[in-house]
Amino acid sequence: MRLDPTPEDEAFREEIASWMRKHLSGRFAELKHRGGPGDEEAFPELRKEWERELAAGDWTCVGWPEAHGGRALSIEQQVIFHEEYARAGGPGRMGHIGEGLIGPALIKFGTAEQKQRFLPEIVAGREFWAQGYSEPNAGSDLANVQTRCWQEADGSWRVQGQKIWTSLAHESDWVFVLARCEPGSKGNKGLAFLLLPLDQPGIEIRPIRQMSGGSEFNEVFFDGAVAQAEHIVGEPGDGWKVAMGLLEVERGVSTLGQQMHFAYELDLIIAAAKRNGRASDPAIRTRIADAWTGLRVMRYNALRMLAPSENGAELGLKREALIYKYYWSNWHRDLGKLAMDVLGAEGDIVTDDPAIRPLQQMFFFSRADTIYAGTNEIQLNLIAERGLGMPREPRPAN
Amino acid sequence: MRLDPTPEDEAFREEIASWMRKHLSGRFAELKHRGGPGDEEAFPELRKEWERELAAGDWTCVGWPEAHGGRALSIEQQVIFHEEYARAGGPGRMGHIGEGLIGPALIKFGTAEQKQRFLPEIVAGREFWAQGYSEPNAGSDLANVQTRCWQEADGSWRVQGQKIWTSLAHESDWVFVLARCEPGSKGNKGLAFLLLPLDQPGIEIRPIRQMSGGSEFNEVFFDGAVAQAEHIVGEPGDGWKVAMGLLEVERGVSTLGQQMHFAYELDLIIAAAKRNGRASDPAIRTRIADAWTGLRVMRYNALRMLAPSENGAELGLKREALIYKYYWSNWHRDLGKLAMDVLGAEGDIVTDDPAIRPLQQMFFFSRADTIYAGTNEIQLNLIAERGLGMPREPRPAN
Amino acid sequence: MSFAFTEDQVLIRESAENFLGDASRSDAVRAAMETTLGYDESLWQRLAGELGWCATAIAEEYDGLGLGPVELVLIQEQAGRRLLCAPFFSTVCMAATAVQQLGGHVAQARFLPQIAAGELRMSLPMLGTSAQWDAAAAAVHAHPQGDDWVLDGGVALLPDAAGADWFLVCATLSAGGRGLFAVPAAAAGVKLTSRQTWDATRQFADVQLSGVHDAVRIDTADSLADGLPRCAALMRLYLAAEQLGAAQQCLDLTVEYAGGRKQFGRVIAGFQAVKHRCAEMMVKIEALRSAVYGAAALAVSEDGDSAALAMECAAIKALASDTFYSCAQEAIQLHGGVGFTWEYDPQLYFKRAQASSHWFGSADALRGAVADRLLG
Amino acid sequence: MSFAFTEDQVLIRESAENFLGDASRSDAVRAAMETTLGYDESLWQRLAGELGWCATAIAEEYDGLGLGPVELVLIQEQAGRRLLCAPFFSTVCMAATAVQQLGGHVAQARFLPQIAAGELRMSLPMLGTSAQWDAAAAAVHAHPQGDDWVLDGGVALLPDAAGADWFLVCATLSAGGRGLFAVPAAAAGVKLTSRQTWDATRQFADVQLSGVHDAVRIDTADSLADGLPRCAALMRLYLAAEQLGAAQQCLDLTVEYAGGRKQFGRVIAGFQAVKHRCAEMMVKIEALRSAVYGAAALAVSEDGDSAALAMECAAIKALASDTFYSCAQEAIQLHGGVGFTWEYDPQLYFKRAQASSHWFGSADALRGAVADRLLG
Repeated sequence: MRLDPTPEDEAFREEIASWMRKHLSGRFAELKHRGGPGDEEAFPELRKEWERELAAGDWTCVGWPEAHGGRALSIEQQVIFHEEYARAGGPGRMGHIGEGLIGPALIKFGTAEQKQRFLPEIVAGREFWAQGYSEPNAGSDLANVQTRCWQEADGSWRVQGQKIWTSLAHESDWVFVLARCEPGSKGNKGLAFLLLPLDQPGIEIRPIRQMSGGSEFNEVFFDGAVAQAEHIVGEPGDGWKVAMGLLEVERGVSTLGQQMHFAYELDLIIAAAKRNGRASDPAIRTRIADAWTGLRVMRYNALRMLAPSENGAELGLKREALIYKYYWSNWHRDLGKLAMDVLGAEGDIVTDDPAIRPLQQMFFFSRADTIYAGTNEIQLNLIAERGLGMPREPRPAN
Repeated sequence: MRLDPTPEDEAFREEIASWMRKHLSGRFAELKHRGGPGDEEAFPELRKEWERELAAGDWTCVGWPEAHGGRALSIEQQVIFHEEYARAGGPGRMGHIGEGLIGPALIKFGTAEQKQRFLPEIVAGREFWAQGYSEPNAGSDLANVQTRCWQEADGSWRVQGQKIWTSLAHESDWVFVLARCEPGSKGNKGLAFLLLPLDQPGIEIRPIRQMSGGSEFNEVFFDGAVAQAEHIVGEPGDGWKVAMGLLEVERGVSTLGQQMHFAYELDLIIAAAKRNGRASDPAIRTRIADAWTGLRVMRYNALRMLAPSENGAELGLKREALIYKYYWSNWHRDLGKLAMDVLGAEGDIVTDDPAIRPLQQMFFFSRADTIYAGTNEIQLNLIAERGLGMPREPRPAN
Repeated sequence: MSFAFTEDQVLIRESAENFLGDASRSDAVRAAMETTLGYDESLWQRLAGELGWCATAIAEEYDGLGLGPVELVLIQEQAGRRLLCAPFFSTVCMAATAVQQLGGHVAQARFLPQIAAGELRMSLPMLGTSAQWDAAAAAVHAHPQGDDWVLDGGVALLPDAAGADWFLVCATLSAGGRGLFAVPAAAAGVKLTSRQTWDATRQFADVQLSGVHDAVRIDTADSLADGLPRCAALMRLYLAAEQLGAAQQCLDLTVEYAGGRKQFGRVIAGFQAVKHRCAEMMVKIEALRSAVYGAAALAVSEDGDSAALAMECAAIKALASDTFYSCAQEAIQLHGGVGFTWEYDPQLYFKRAQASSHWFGSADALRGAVADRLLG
Repeated sequence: MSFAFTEDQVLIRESAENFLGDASRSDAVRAAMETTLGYDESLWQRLAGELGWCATAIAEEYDGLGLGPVELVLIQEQAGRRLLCAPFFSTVCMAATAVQQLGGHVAQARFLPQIAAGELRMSLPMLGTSAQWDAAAAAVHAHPQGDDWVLDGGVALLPDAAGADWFLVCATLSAGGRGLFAVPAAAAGVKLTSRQTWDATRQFADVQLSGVHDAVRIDTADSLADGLPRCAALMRLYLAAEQLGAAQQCLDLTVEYAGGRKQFGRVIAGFQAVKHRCAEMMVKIEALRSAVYGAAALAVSEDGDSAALAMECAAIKALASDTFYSCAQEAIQLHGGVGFTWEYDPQLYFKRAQASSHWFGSADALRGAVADRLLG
């Protein structure tokens, strides 16, 4: 067990840092620290250009195999990449669903043709993806998919139904969808995993207005929307397997970058507290100390998660991985409240002040952190059942 | 709605206060603030004498009807009595199970002969009672009574089984027991409510050692123990009804006295904090302020509970009554932790110092507060189901 | 001693409950939020005029109903539950209280009958700690000119200021000391700047005073210093009552939603974790309710110890802020995905919870004040 | 950078786990608690002798194994899990650390090989904040007499003092400044008074020094001031590891009990509220585990910034105290009635949790130190 970097690691760290200094400047400078969760609507076009800037520097899909256009970076190097990207204020990645979710799924489950068709566009920052999992009546109950699909005579697929909480659908080119291909099937059986272009008559996107006023989530309505015959990933009926493999990947190295952004937010809070005098309030001091401690916990927890397991357990079953989502989301929600309590009355007023506005957005958007991607309640069930071997929730027979 | 006392109330308050000043002195002085929960083993004989002192002053069973030897005090006056008794440091009442539980049950459900036999002894402080409800496998599940009873040819009852968490069994003369009189019956059906003298061959009392070292609870083993034919309360099979009427009474005016004792404990904590300098620690200050606020909440909540309900709802279904046990027990458990954190290392050392020892006992014994008489978990179920109309817990079919 | 409400008090509560349950539903609140005034003028006219709520706690000698904190608390609880958009809190709970507690008889006779009649709207900033009062007074200077006072300076964050007829302003006197002044909104030299807030159910503006001549001084002798503890106590109590009602609505919305929403084939209200968390909300809310009612009763008791009342109301405002916030947070959480959407109501309560958490002092500051009394 | 344990580290952990799981079961702990010494001498001999645990973190030049904080943390985690009664913490985690970090080479050469060999037991008080160090130093005075130092004063609450061969004492020098002294327990003028504590798994005594001549000064030049941040950091880390293991055992006991106990016809482990509370314990414990392992790795990194390590270990000790206490409290609660009996084990952990909460500084004080670094 060691934290000291190798000389190669240090050189690599400096390489990214210096690339970021050079390129996240000029017209891209206004993207610094922008576009993360809660701010995804910021500068969409410029952020797409930024994706191409990254691609030109070979900084997209850095963990992918070289055969698919990636850099095949080691876990350690990916950690360094994400940390330095975020430390430099690198903007929220428009390409992250392509790079982090559908790309890896295609590499694992896709056909040679699918790989050839889609991966280069993702690597190049030319095509952007949205995900279609959740449905209005299947919030935490992800497997309760009502959206249907069926195959036409020409082999193409049609999709009918509704997805919800689809981020950036209006800024994306493609969507992947989990739909029921076997009528009458239940739960995670009988599902298909389909790829659809968003710009087609059978798809309508309606933004969902959030409490903060923004609308980075959408409802997506499918009314006979078409997926080409060759755009099913895996076999019909295997959709759940593809989707779950992909969720697993979500808990990856990018968490280290997320933590750097959290640290940036805490810095903003500390600066605000020093500015308005609340840095001398004992209760605020204690909460800031706790928030800092949480950052240390998250960093070490993520490093633990990413280390090879002693007993070969898969990532998702490692104890530190089971708790991670619950820990960070509740920590972040508390950070939002801390930010507002530090700002006091100043925080109540709508403003564009870059020292305040990001904290306000964080306060509101962090409400979603403990809800999306498995609510607190679902997380605690999973931890108790998988981590502690306690009895599963009774589920009424279908 | 008014808090101002009437002149009669004030005179009554002064009457008790002055009686207590005069009588809780001399040989009784060492009983001040002693004998409450967590300290019930203190001075049992002297506290029995104190019961007779109270009786001589007509201060036992003050809420009972005059016909049964009580004073028929109004609710307001009972509140005043309990407050002044506790404010004066009146010791934990050896007679409280007789006066507060079995006496009222006999008044409501007992035969004329039972009343005549038992009530005067309770009023006079000559006979003391223990309760036998809980069983090792029926902690929160009170109705899961395994103790059996059957009637002999001579009409007497025999009891076989085990009760647990029986306070002061070794200091009591009688015990009331809920036992299953209909073999094969389940839950709250088929139970009998019996009165047994404790000093008989069929009864063995074994103390349960608590974490603090004391043993105020006991296990009571019944091996063919005898209750006389005329010592069943209500009909065979009606035991649950008698027992539940009696639990209801537990949430009564005596809570106001309990609160006075809590206030005394907070005073000890404040004095300790001033003595050792922790009164200047901001976190301790906040917690002391919160504890004080909780005392105000409890006082007003109890007064609300005791006021006539607008819609005639019975006491146990009033919202403020539903939350009361959960509130006070968790408040008190927190107070125990606060006491120890104020004391610091001093609190870790076993001592007889009257400024410290009561706080240590309170710290340990308050662990039981959130467990006995309905654990936190049972309380929250009741609040959700009765207070909020949420679905009842599923119960496997028997 | 009795903790039961009188029949009249029950009637007042039920009347407020029925009226606001109809007139201040979510759609009405959302419409009012979008207006410049911040509330619906006709709704205000109804409750100030027909219903006579403004007269509740004003003495009969000033044409009020001569009722008191208990009745006003019952109305406030319903107002909070429905997030009533109206200058009721600023005018009746704050300004009338300030005039009654801090003003001389002349000022009381001048303003209270008009407030009671619902004909006058008045606003003042929501100051909590004495440090905030000091800072507010330091920001406005008053100097005498003939029989008039001339005021210069700025007052930040006055609630419902857009429709107010008068502002109450604490100012530093050129001769030293401080005074409380009523300033007509229409006076020359008064400039209003509205401040957009995330919680739009109660709107704020800053006021700039430049050589304003028409200010009326309303305090006399030591009335400002003498009256402040009870004045601050009552304002906090009225706000706590509002927060209580709002917290209750968070729970009610949640229980209702959980009773209808199915996941994994069951209504989520049947999950023990959901039940227990709703039960914990109820524990906090009922504890707060007992405290609010008790403090209201204490405020009308003959005991009259304003320091004790101030301590109690400081504690209760802290409790109310924490309770409201935690219930609003839980309401969002237990609504799941829809909880943080604009369309569902929890967000309205959540924003109000955060904003109100520091009106009249943060919970930390108020607990500090309680600790000061207990520990020196 | 790698967060995986080496094979040797895994072996050390498993060896500690297996040995203590057998030798320090509840009945052994309960028996040791009743002894005057506070631990079982033969158990101590085995782990100090055969198993060589005392040598773990001592440098090879002093006959140690030359391992470090990571290995000691792994042993401590198991020791805490089993509430090991032994002078291991006082001698190895505290005294050896103090001699290494605060002492000169002469003192190190004199004491470390004996500690490594398990032949010497040494105790010092569990001081946290610098105010506590100041108070401790002020209570003992040292003046030179020829080549000797003569010590007078009192030292409170030394752990495992009954069997200790030496005490480490911080004293005020008659010429000003302070020094660290090793005092033989057998020296003339040393008087031990044992203090009975509620947590009997680690026992304490006060030591009175009256004209003690045989003290050995172990610090040199600025070694005391220079070494203190890292010394305090490591002691806190080792204690946090112990608290981590103990918290884990609280969870394990609870999950096991809940899996066997039936109420209302179901095992209580199946109730969602019980599951969620156990899950929350696991979240806290794994968070703490990550922090403890990370800080141990930081302690052996070449970075060597002792102020950063001190800040991190202060934060982690606060986290460990809170985590352990809340897990012990939940263990009692979820055991129901038997949870607060002497017979069941949760009470042992609960008492240790409270006692250890202020060893080396309370959580509040430690968070204050972290805040000082962040906010000035």
